[in-house]
Amino acid sequence: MDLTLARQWMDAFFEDLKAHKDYLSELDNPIGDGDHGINMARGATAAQEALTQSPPETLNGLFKTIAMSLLSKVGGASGPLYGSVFLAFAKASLDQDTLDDKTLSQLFIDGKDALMNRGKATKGEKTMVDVWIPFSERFNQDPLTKEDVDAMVLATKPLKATKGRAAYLGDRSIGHIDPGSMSSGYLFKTFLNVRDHS
Amino acid sequence: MDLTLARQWMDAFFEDLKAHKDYLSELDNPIGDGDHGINMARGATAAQEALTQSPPETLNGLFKTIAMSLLSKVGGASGPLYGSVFLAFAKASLDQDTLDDKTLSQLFIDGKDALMNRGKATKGEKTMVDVWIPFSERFNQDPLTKEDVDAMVLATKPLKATKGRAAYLGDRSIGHIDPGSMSSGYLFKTFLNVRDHS
Amino acid sequence: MKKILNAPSDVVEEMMNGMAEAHKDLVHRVGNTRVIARNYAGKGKVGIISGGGSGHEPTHAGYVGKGMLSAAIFGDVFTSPTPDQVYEAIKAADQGAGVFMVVKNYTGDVLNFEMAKDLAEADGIDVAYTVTSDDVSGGESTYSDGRRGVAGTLFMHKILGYHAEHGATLKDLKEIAEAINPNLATIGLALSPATVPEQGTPGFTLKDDEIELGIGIHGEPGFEKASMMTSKKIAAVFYDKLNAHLKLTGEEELVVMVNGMGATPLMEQYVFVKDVFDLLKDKGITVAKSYVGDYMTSIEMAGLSLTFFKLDDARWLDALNAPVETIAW
Amino acid sequence: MKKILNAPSDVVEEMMNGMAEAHKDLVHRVGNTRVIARNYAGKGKVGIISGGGSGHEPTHAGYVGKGMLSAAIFGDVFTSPTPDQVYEAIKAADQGAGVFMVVKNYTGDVLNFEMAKDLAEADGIDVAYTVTSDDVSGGESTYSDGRRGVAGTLFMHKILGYHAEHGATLKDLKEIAEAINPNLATIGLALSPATVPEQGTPGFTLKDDEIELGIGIHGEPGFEKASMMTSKKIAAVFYDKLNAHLKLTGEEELVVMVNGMGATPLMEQYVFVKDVFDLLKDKGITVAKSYVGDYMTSIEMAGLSLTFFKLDDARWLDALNAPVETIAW
Ligand SMILES: Nc1ncnc2c1ncn2[C@@H]1O[C@H](COP(=O)(O)OP(=O)(O)O)[C@@H](O)[C@H]1O
Ligand SMILES: Nc1ncnc2c1ncn2[C@@H]1O[C@H](COP(=O)(O)OP(=O)(O)O)[C@@H](O)[C@H]1O
Ligand SMILES: [Mg+2]
Ligand SMILES: [Mg+2]
Ligand SMILES: [Mg+2]
Ligand SMILES: [Mg+2]
Repeated sequence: MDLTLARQWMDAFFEDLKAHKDYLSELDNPIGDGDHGINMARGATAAQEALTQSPPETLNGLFKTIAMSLLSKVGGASGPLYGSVFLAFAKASLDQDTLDDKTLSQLFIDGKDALMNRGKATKGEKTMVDVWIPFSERFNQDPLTKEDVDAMVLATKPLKATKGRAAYLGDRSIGHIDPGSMSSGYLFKTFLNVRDHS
Repeated sequence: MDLTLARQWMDAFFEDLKAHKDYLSELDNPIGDGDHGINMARGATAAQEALTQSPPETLNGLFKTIAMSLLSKVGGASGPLYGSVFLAFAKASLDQDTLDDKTLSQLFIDGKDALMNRGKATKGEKTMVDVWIPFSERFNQDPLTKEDVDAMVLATKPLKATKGRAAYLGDRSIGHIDPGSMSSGYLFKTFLNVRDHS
Repeated sequence: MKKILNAPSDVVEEMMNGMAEAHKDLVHRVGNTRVIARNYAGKGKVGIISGGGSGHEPTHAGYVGKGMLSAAIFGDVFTSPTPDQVYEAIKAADQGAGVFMVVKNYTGDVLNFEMAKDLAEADGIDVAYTVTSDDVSGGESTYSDGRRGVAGTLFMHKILGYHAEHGATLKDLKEIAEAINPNLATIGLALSPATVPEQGTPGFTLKDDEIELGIGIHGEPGFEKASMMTSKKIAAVFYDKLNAHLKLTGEEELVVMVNGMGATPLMEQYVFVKDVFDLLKDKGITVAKSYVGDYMTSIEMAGLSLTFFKLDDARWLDALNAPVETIAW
Repeated sequence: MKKILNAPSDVVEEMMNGMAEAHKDLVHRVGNTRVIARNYAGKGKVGIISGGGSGHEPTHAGYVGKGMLSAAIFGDVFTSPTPDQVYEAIKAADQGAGVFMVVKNYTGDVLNFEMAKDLAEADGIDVAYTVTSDDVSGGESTYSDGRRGVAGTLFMHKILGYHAEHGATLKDLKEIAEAINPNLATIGLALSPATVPEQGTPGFTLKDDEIELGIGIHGEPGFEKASMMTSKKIAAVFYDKLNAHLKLTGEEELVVMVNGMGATPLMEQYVFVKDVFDLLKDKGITVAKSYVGDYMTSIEMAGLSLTFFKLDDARWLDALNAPVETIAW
């Protein structure tokens, strides 16, 4: 995956976030504060603007611009979390012109680690960590499909939240899909899509 | 009309006020603040309590007790207005054991004058003055009926208010019955009733 | 009706007791009366009292304290207090120099306060009063009852309280009050109604996109129902109404108050005041001081009012700036 | 959605500008940032900052001023501020002795403030912080995210602000903060929801006779939906929850805060505080000081919260009693 393709991936991700703005917020309503879609869409718009204004010339530059846009525009929990993920992406792609499968695998692992480092959440706490762990772990093994990603996202539904806003609900958080996992799902699915159609 | 009969009149008036509490407030809603029934019912209850606690032995005492109860319990515009009316009634019945037609006529005229003195309203300003003037003026001439009183009350409907809360509405006060005129109507009708059935 | 209450008929009693106990360092309830008075006596000085129906909190008791009101009377919700209770406040406030009453222009208030004055004077206490009528929603009504006393009244409390504290006589206060009143202008609007606890249902209704312009603090209808409009547009409509009364030339200094009616968040009040400032700047008018917040409410009505106070006398600003010891100023 | 606004997306900007202009004697907006800072610098003293999502006005900017906060950061409505903006506040607040951050326990707030701390430290500014978690609606959660920071946080602002003004170091402030936090307990309820302007629809719904107990200041669901109950009953339920956390023996002195959520009138808040006082009196507990009003709101949500602050250290009361120069304390 080269810069052009990575840029396509990111654009597809941002378009997805904007298209599903209301849906993501709706997911955040029953177990959070109903703003995840607004937050992510705001970040997406800001990132797209930044990328248009000064188009990055390296993969590192691409991910760093996105990280800074998300950090300064998203707010909420997801801002610093996605910001940290993309900072890790930037680091993993430093001095790389294209990302081969091994680098890509490392990129997702580094993203997951950055996420867990920043948010201190572990597996099963009903956060986006619960899609990042299986995705990054299985990336190298199976040929992952969009259906696999959907299943990972759906698997957050029965979990009881113990991190993030949803934790205030205790047992009442059970039975709802985690909104951050859904938005991360868009990241993974747009990735698979761009990779498979290129 | 002796003390017993006057007491019957007053009790009938108070019962009417309590029975029509919601209706009087509803009348006050579109052109006032919706509390005329509450105010008058509160005063009625207080007056009845005061009369039970120390039953007055003179007509003067009856009206004075009522005046003080209304003054201290009704609040709003109608409190001091009705209070002044009953103070005037008390004055007009001083040293009287019974009220003959002439004294009764004077009593209503004095009541009207006290009302106009306190409230500074004149004819046609859509206040209870607009039923007190015709009632006290016609009392000596025609044999007044309850239908006459109803007509006087209804005649406040087309008026435009220039006194009291309803004045804030200007033209929008037109087309609504004045609540204070309705409660005064009860006073007059219970009077006619008690007089005609004794 | 969903309210945090016990018996609706006890609401004023319970509120008064809560207020007196929560702020016992500043105020106390006078026996079993409907009066809350300040702990600071102000010996030898004129007492200033005000009051009216309950439901406008923090008005009036929130402004009782050194430098402002001596005592406040609580009527039932949205109902004028009775003369005997006003008289209790007069007695509590009198420190030998008489008592000045600030009455808002409602027939009920005026009549009940006047009767209390009669009672007090019969007992040898000097009483004077002023009637505020800052609401301009009725336009230039020729009949006296057409203009209500609303949020602008609070500047009257503050300035008279300052002067009383500094030794003004009843006569001085009457003069100051009469100079202030024509320089006050207020206009309000409602987005949603208030419910009097004892009534249980809202005093009026508005459609989803409808607002009422010129509403009173008891839900009295205003001059016009309109479709919801932007804050900027409301500021422009209000400016015109206030200007029609104050006839601003652009030379003057104003004190501005945006007053929340109860349910309208500060967020909206600050958005609105910014639009007012921008408009005034365009006209070249200076804002000497401004107030934003829930000063004189209408229970849980949503909406706000805008008051312009034209500073015809520079000393008024000093009086406004002086510190007070109250619950809510 | 019926609100007094221009474009919903501009609400925070416009509110900030309105606030800064209305209170320009006390505060100013820092350039185009999302920061409002006090005019008084406090040279050589530690700066105290706080912030979070907007929609809780007068929190946080209402508490910026001498003796309390140095600066406040405005996130979008109900959304944590971003690290770059928190960093702007740190820079504005730093007067050479470092900056102490008061963060409410929300994942988003904690993460964004921590990132800002990283940024500031990289530039050589010393930063320390505390995370308040006074909400006890989740019971004794074992996981750290279970307890939110809510209205009790304001006592933290006040006491730390006092000590910073009197020369406390970052280390001192951290110690004081850690001593205070376990003595704060808050529980809230909602009668009706709030609407985030950019969302346009209420964050939750409640039936006509339904209330939500244990709700958060962003409309996060509480521990139980219940039928409407009397003020006395609510006081009893809340007392039990707060007591379960504070384990009151009857010997202690408390500071009590009844905090209106936005649309609940003072009338109801004072009725409720009286019921709380009566309960505490029964238990023999002394109330050293009390606060009633809209201190930390949730836009136009109806409801209130009750905070008990156990005075383990008598100096805390002195710090609370000290005067400040802020918009809203
Ligand atoms: N500690 C954490 N670690 C990882 N992800 C988290 C953590 N806390 C929250 N999240 C994610 O953030 C999402 C919520 O993001 P968002 O709604 O934008 O922020 P906020 O909760 O501040 O409103 C959750 O659905 C969850 O996936
Ligand atoms: N100046 C006045 N003179 C005579 N009657 C008046 C005057 N002002 C008001 N009223 C009467 O008082 C009635 C309203 O009483 P009420 O609702 O109890 O008081 P408030 O207007 O203070 O709420 C009106 O319907 C009118 O008949
Ligand atoms: Mg959220
Ligand atoms: Mg009325
Ligand atoms: Mg009334
Ligand atoms: Mg959020």
